[in-house]
Amino acid sequence: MRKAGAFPRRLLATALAAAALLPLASRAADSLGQVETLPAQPGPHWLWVGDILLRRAAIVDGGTGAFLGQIPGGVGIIAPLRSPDGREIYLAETHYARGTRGARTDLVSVRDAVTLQPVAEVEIPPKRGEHTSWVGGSALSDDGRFAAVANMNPATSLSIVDVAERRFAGEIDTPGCALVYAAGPRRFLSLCGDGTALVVTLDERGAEASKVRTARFFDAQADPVMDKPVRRGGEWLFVSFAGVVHPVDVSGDAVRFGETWRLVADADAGWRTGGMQNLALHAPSGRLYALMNQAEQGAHKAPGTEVWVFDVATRERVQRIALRGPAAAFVAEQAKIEPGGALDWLLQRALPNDGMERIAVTQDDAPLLFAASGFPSTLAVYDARSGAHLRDVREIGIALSLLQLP
Amino acid sequence: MRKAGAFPRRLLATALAAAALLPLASRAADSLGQVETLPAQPGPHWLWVGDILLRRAAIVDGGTGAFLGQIPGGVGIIAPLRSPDGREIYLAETHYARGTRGARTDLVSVRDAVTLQPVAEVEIPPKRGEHTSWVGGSALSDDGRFAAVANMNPATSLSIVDVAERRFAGEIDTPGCALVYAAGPRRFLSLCGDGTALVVTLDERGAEASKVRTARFFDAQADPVMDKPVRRGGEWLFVSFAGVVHPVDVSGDAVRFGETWRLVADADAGWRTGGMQNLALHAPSGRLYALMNQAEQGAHKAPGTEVWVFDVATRERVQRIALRGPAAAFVAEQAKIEPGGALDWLLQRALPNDGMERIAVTQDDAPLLFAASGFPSTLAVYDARSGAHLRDVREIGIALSLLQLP
Amino acid sequence: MAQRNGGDVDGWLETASRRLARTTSRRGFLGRIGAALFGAAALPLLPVARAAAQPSRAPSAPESGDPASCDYWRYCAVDGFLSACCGGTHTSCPPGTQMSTVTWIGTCRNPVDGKDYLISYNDCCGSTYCGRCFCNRNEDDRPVYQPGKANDINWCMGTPTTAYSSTVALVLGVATDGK
Amino acid sequence: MAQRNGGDVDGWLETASRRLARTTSRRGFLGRIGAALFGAAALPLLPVARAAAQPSRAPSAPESGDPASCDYWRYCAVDGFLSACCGGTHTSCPPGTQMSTVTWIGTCRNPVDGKDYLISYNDCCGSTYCGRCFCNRNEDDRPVYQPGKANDINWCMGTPTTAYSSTVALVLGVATDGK
Repeated sequence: MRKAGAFPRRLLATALAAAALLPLASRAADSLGQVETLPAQPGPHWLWVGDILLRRAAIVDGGTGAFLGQIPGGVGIIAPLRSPDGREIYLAETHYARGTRGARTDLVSVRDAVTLQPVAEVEIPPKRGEHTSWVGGSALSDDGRFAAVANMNPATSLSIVDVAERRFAGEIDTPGCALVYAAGPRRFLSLCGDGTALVVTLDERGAEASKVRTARFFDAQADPVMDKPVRRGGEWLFVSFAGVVHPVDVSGDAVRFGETWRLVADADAGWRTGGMQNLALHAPSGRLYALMNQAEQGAHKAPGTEVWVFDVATRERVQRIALRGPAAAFVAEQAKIEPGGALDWLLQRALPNDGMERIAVTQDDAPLLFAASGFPSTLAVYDARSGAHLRDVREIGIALSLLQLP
Repeated sequence: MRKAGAFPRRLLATALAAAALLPLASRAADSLGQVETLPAQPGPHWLWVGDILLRRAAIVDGGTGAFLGQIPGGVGIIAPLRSPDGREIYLAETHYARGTRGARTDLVSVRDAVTLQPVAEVEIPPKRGEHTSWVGGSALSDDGRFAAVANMNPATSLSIVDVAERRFAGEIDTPGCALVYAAGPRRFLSLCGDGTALVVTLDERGAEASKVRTARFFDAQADPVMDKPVRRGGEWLFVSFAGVVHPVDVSGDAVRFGETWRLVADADAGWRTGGMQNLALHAPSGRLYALMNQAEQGAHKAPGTEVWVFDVATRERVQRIALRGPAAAFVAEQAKIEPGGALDWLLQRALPNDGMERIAVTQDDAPLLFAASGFPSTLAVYDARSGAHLRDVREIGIALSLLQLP
Repeated sequence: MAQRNGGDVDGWLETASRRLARTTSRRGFLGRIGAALFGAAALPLLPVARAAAQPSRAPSAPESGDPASCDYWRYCAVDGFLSACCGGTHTSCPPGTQMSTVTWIGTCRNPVDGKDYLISYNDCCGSTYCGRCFCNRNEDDRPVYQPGKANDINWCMGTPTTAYSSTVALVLGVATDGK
Repeated sequence: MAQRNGGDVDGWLETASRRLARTTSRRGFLGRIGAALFGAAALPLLPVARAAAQPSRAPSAPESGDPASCDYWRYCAVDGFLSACCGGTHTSCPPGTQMSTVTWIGTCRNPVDGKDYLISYNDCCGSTYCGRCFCNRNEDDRPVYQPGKANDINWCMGTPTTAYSSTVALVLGVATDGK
């Protein structure tokens, strides 16, 4: 296809002949230096996809499978937060001056959501915690004013950043409690080892206005709740190791605990909710999606082979979605076998289904269900209503982590 | 196997009960805080193995397949240099304050070769070049006093570090020339685009004592030499795209060019030397190992399916070693199939052999030949004399790069 | 391109591909990076035990098994790359790392004497991921808000940096409590 | 475990496994990271062309083909992840990156008009590896000491950082020289 080398060789024979290029280059057809931007608001089917080894969060459009861009992170958790107006992205980052050694800097960076370029950063105490699920590592207050970063070194605290003023607002100790979830305009919630929650309210400057331990709402010894809840408006839903749903209402002045209910009926004995990110919720319809497995040990972490769909209002299971296996998806990707064909069908039968580790659901009227596996890194897209498999997003990364709506 | 939870649950019931552990811990059997060290001198079969994504150079013992340790690097080339007395390891590193953005720092770090712990660092200008092969990015003068780092931004120069005094000694411009190879007690050699070499000699303080362009020793247009030479004592051997060996003698005051000879006889038409690191040399026996392929285009980079062994003295090919394919080795590793068995034999037949990208040879009397592929990451070990396949080193990395003797 | 259904494939290739798929997805190299990056097990709320402050006195436990295998008895609650595969041993960290001073404790039954031992899973820190012999046994693992038992936490604390490399499993002593 | 030799395996599975192996080793995801991390092609000795200083005037070349495929005509000397698969296009970088101002030039024949065009392979910099659509076409690639033609060099120069993400292929104009 290419005409070999007469041009460059002649040029090379003329030492330092860069100037000779200019007459040619003056005929340039394509503009130089162009860089894409994103729409002002995220699309209905967008998803952030984290990657531990590539150290990034990528934006993918589940509706098309397109890869739209990425933001790099540092060491540890990479979990972007978006401002309520959609214009900015906040990211807690940790960096060492020499990669794995040297001075440590923790910060919350601010990026323009349209250009994905960094526009500001706010340094915070170098105490940020790191855990595998990447859920609950940071949160933005509902009014969009303050970001909270969960510290653990191993003492636990929150670093508060005033994102509007680009200012570190202070550190709030959270002894015995860890992680952080948004719980009101200026309020955050942490989970505590004794089965309570800690409710931290900020004042106008982001300092601690109050810090209240709730009553115990779960049995921390017999059946603790998993640390990967989902939120619907003013209500968080936590699910316990045994599959009990614990609603936590953060809409009022006082945090209230709703009536618990069970995901797993007696007839479903042997099934458990599990995985690194095992819940998703479609707020408009009130459908709760739970990743389910039949593992004999460590079920709360085991990957899931099915997603069970519940109507939060009726507490009834309304659907079971069988997930395609990650190994077959990975092989199909590598061999460029399209889903739906005979070879794909054979792969799904021939290869074991080890289950998926994470799920997410978009919030539009035609919602998509995402299911991801870290290793091999696969991202499958389903119709969240029918459960039909729509596509696998190819070449999505090396070591997938957090799925997060933008 | 494990007795479940009575102990921890009871402890948990006693809040903040860490102190309760001490009576138990006082029976501790294993010492705490122990960290291994390496022998004072490298073993005869050791190899550094670089990894682009894990950002490290790992030490592997090819004789046993053991993984002995690793040193982390920064962005770009990771190519450790060892002091002549064996006691220290020097590594040129590049770091950005924010991972992929922020202030850039280039440095030469000094590590203790026994503990692998960093003991010093010398900052250099933030100009270090980056290229894929990782060969020729830095060099240590033969007397062990000065490290030279090849810069390209895109102007080319050398940063000189006095490793004894832990001091940046200065920068020496190398216009029109790039990369760096050791060429005497206080001398380095760079290759130039016009077919010459640049010989840089340092004074006692590491400043430029002289800088001399040699005569043209290869035709830079018609048949350039590849930038991945090997050294035997005072002689470097460069091989051209067409397989012509260009000996460069750096043992005397003046650099001299030896008589050229061919690796590929007319009868071997279609074979070329190629790959990211395509030469190795066993100095005691004077055997040159060349990675060979039959690619139709880009042969100088194409992976090799054979290693041809030449006697440098007689210039005769004395052996051909057929390399096992990386795909089969990768599958065998993943499926835990041992080399030599029936399944392994079948895999080698069933899967295509895409060739290996890099080779290295140890310098002892029972030398090993290493052959590596970056993707999938596989490292095979052969008897360098018989050509017999000895083992594959399992789980060696994600994205293998430079192979280097310690 | 597909002429036969899955039931007809040759036994050996199916076996190999199943093994490949299984090991690739869970135990293969990629699986060993970060499926859970770190380790953990027993212990109470904060403050967690500071292992480095604890004395070493008693004779070691009687041993059997392969410390480079996930099945080794001490690894009943490990979650990470085995130091024994990374240039260290099951009780010592690889060269160039530092052993974490904060740790989490598991209780594992020794098959040789049938006794339960307290095991301290100390992380080896300050280098990059080792990437070899990833083991994850989640028995009795708890959420992150119960940190002393949460094996999802990066326990490279008390070390110069939090960069995680691999994990050791030290016998602290016989678990005499509550059995 | 092996009952048959390699020649007896079922056609479809052999085909699939060969395709798997081939793509895994050269074109699969891992293969797209760093087999050669960067790109390059034509041009003389230093100083290399500073693309950002060059004007944009002529009409674009007539087009056919898929800019997200390695076979696309402009990619005759590309070496890197295609920007078109990474949130950009074949002529624009993905959001959050910067286009390098120093570049290397290739000469590719356009199948539509049969003419040779000068192609500028500018890297998109300042982010992590994109990791998608790795393409490496080494025709007329030269050693690093001939940097204007060396596709092994990280050409993220003149940008705030040298972190490489992906690569575009800009038409500079018709190659009228020496043909």
